[in-house]
Amino acid sequence: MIYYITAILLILIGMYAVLTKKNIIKIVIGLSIVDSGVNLLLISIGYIKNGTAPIFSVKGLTPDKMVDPVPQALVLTAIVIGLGVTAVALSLVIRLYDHHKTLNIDKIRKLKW
Amino acid sequence: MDINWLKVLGIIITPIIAFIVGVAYGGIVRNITARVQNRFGPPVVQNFWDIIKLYSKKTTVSHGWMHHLAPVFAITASVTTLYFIPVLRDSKLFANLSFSGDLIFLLYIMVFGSLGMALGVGQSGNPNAAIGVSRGLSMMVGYEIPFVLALVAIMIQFHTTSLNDLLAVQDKFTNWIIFQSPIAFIAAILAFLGMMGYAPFDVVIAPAEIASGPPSEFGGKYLGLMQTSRSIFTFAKLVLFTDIFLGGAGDFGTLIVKTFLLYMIPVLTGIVNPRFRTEQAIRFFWKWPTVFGVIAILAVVMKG
Amino acid sequence: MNFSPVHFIAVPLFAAFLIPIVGRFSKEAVKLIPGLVLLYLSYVAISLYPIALQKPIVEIIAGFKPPFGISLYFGPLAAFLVTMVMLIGLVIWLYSYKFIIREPLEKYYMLFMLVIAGATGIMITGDIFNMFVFLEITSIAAYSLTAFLRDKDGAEAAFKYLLIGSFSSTFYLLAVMLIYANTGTLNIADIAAKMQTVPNQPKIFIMILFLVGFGIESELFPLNGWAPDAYSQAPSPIGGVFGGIVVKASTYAMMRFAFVLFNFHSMFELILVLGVITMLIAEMSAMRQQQIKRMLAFSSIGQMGLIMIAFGVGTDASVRAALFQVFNHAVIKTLLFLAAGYLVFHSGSKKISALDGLGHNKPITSFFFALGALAIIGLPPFSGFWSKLYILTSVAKGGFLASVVLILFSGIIEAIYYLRVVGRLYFKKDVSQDNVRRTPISGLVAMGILAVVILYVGLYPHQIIDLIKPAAHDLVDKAAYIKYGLLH
Amino acid sequence: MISIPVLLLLIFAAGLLAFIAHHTIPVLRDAIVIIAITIAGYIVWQLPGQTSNVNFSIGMFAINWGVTEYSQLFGLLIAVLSFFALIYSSAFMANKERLGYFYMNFMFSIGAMFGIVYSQDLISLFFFWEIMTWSSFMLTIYCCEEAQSVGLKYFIFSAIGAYSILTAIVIIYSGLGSLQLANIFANFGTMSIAAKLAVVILLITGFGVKSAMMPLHVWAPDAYKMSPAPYTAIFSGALSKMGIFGIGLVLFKLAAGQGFYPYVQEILAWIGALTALFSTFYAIFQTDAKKLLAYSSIGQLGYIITGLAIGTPLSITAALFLTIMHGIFKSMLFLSVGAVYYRTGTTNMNEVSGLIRKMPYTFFTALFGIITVAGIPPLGGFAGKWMLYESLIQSNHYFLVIVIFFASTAAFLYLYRFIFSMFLGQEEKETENVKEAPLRMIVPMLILAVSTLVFGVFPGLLLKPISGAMGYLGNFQHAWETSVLFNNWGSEIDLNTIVTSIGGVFIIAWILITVKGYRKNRYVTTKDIHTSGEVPTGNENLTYAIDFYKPFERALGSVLKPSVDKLYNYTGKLLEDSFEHLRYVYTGNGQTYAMYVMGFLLILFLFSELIFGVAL
Repeated sequence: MIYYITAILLILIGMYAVLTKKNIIKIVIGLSIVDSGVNLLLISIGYIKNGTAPIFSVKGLTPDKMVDPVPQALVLTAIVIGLGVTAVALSLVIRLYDHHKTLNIDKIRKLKW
Repeated sequence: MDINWLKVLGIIITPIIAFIVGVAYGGIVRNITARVQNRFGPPVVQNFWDIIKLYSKKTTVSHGWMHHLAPVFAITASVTTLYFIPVLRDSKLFANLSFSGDLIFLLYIMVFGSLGMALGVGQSGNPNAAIGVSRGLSMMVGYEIPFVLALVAIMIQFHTTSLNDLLAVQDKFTNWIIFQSPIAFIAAILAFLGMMGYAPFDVVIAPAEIASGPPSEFGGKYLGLMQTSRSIFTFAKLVLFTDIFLGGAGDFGTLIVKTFLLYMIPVLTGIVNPRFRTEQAIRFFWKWPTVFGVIAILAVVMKG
Repeated sequence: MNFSPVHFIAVPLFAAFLIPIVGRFSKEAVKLIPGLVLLYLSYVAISLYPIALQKPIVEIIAGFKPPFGISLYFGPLAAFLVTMVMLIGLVIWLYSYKFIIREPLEKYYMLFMLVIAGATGIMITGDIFNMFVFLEITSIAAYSLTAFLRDKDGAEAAFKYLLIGSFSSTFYLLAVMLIYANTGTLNIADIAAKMQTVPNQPKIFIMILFLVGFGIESELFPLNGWAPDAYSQAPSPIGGVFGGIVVKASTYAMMRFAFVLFNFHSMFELILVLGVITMLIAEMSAMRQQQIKRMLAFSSIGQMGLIMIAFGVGTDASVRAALFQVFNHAVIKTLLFLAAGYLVFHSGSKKISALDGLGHNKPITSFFFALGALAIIGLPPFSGFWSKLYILTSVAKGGFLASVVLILFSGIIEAIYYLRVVGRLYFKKDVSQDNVRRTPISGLVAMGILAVVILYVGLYPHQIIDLIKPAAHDLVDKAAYIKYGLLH
Repeated sequence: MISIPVLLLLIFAAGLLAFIAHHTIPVLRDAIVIIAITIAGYIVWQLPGQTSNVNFSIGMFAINWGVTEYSQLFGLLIAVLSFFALIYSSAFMANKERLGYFYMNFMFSIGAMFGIVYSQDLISLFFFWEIMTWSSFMLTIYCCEEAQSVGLKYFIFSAIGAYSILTAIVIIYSGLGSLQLANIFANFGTMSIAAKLAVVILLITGFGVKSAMMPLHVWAPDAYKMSPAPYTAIFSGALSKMGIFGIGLVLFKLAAGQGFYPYVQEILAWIGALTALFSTFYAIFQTDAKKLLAYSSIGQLGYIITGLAIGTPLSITAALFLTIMHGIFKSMLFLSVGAVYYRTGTTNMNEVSGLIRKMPYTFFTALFGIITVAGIPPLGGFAGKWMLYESLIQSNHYFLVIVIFFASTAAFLYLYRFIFSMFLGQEEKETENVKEAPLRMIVPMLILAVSTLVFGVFPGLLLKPISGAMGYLGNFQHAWETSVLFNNWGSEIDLNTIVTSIGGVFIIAWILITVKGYRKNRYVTTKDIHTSGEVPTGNENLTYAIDFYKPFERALGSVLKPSVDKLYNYTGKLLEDSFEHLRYVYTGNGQTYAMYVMGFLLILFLFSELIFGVAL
């Protein structure tokens, strides 16, 4: 249960950062936090307390002791993707700073209406 | 092809009678006007001499072929109008072509001449003439409204658009339409004032102001033909009104009396009135005469 | 030859890897590779099409049978959409060939290939998490392409796109997670089969997450803040890629899930209402845009709203109409973006006011733009007319007469702003000084192909409708999807 | 080879070929279109006996083309007018630029009109309707830069009209499941009353736009003014009739027999009459000849609409007769204005005058035109007007007839002004070297002019096809003879007698006045006139043309002040401004967009019970 709560808290914290912080780096950090939260949530689904890896050749391992491997696989992928997104985001932040000389998202709104 | 000789005869003599009566009326009117204005008028036959003189004058200038045709249009309109009006009731000779047309046709053919004249005077290039035409057409829009209202009232009252049928309705004195629908008559007679062009509705020709307006560029044979047409047309209109409202006439005596009395209305009005401006005239027609016309129609509709 | 749907993903991905390497040796090769790939894939798509029409091709990856492994589902719908993507892709490549002259070329083409791979992946995958991956591939490539011009506005647009796009992927991932938690499977067909047993509450929760997640990518109001910026700041051909490929892929996903997983009546109604709102607000916003590409962007959003309305009606006929509109919009909007690209290039400014009189100076490009404008307004004998007509009749048959009126109302607005631009092209004094630069042949051919498609479909709409019918059926028929998807 | 597809293919192909020919062998261009329209005319003529309906299907819609007596009436009108207009334009448009564009759109709109009248299902009708719209739009904006805003206005109104039609089609489709005209006509009664009423109103609105029914007319004056003269002739003569065509179908094939039919009739009749009245007023004060004629056109279409709306056999006969006549005389008038424009380069009535001696044939055409418009016997307009009045009076529409008559009388004003300002009045220096228009322009005009006389004397020539059309519309019958017209109260007018008497008197008077004192008259210039004793010098401008009807304007007072046009512009601007505010939701701030997303998500979560029926 604690995992779920932590994960949701992480998501909420991240959202809070994204929605209220004006600094775009902080926003990117917020996105990362959300990402982590989601990943944690994802992996919590498959987690079983005291479980172990689902290796069928291990004797005496019953399915209720097996940790679901699928979410782990998913999370691995998701982490990689999250990394990619963060990288792109940060490179964009650099670009934005180059052009606008500011990181305040309120000031970066030339395209509107 | 068998030719209805009676019809041919009628076609030939009707315009002549109309011409004579019309011109004579013109002479009489000049006398009456003079008397009212406390002077002696010209002889009654003066108008005949005028027209004959005009015909005999040589015309050496031409303003172009439309101008040339203008009096032709005018005379065509007045004579044709006359043909389609039964001059005497129940008379085979003077029924002419009245069975081939009806009131709506008459309304339209009456415009034919004005249009032709307007075109002719237009070609002369005289600005006074153009001003006169502008005024005349504008005023026509004014008086046509009450006139048509009155006619429609009568048409729907008697369920016919044919003059002959209207005549047939007015078989005795009490059945004259002037008594059957007096309001329509009032509307029509007010419109008639405008139609005849005497004061206060004489802004079209306004001699002192725009040099007689439309006819100012006509002379000689053209003016003669125009005068002829005007006389015939006056007579035709009088007969039309007589036929519609006053029960027509069985013989020429009655016809003369009725038309003459009718003619006196605009004439006498004209003598004692100053001149309306165009918009005043139009407004006048759109006020009371139109109201009378509408009332006339409503009265008919109410009666069922 | 024995083709497999895997090629659609594998070949462009491989090409994307190859391009930077080849780029070290030859720039020409960089330009050529995407074309070859797209040509090949078009060929594959066309040769697979008849097979898919008979029976959906289910390709099993790595030997795990569904519902365990990842499988690809290449049914009539996927065939239709993939063929469309290949056609659009090919045209855009042809256009880019001379249009994209700014370095780094290899990055442009690499990202382009990634978009193609990702979008086709979304369309043919049978695995819900696999779809996430493709969604992310498409998105990341799209963010980067938005900022490709390296200018101030591009970066801004790309960042907004990324910000909102991240929400989309987060929600999607959460939804995937919830689905897995509730059904224990990731195969769409399997989920569909098991979804009935899931209680309503999580189901609605999942549905809302999907709706918002895909709504962002499908430009539904109020989730579409990123769209006008991204469209207008990306290189012109990429505008076509967005309108014709990226957005259509996520629309596909949304509809697939809506029909197969949920089938809530109220969900369709919500989509319909959102579609109407999206369409109206977008068209109204487009009315007084100063920049042509931004105007096109709003028009795109409006068209997406229209498509959503048709999907929202949810009947067989309306889905057909929606798919028809998907196709037409992809073709026409791409043509418009491509033509606008050269118009902007020639006038030297993104402003609409700078286009004055270009119709005399650049007659062919302007003609293509005008043709696209007339087509998107829905004038016969162009293709847009038929799809609009189908949408209207199906919406009315569904009983949503108010929507019909609103569609037509927004159609009038659309006509007004498009005609203003077209009018400027032809009926203003020529102000541009650009008498030297000509629109290159490749660009003209690219636009010409699309123009021909527009006219051809306009004159022979039944040909495309014959393809759409099975596609729509594929989308609507849940039972068949489960049956084929699980290889029963 | 005589069938509808061949006809359409021929016209559209000729349009394309003309476009191609213009860019390769310009000589062929005019030949192609004229030959095509000639063959098309022959095909149209032969159509009724030759073909059965053409059926095929596009997508899920069944397409059906066929000939009815009603459509044949309009088909012939289109063919004849197009033929003359194209011959005319071969001279008028010579040496103009972008002729490929011109002829292509010209042919397309002709083809589209054929398509409309021969469509037996709503889809192809709408399809061709739209082609007609945009091809005419293209020609509206053909001339110049100023035409652009005009074109836009035209297009917006057309779009409103087209979409009204489309909505109606869609309602019909959702109600009946079929778009075949025959099915719709047969089963229309089975739809719900609201749907029926909506369909009728929407269709009338849609068709009303094209026939410039007030208050949907505001596009017409400018669009007519801006399109090139040969096309204006078609625009006003044939294209506007497509609206009439549609309204006729709606009234008699759909609305007739429904509970609301009398109300629709009454309202439409009044709309028609008021259209006629107000457009006549507007026409009186125009200074541009083409705009004047455009308003006149709107007015004439108003009569036609009134006639159709009254719905008695006589009134329908009148309306259809006027439809044909209007097609003829309005083309004549527009063509003659075009001829003036061709020679003088302007259609402003204050700028040219006194052309009668320079362009006598053009004047003659215009003269016949205005006499016909005015409805003065013996030309064709009279028969139509007469039937219209009679039918109005005899169907107890007393006040309607007054309004119509008022409009019709006021029409003399603008008609006279039109012909006076351009052809009569002072001859001016600027027009000294003006010559008569070339033969290819004169001949079509004259043929049309003579035809008005023929139809004036023998309206039966037209009444024959018209009674066929009325048979199709709903078994309406009204007795007629070749040159005798009857009303419902037993009166008749014999046009033969009328024309003989008018002609006879006219010719006799003409001979008399010409023979009397005949010699070589000296022609005097228009400066040589009686001006109250003053002799005008050559430099004085004596033309009385500007503010020709000032007194009348004063008499009307403020009747003309309120302008629908301004109202539309104002509404349009208001709407656009409100759109402007709406788009401020796109603030440009990425974070705001993110908040929208989260807000939307939250709303869905919070109100899920409301939206999805399941609480979370």
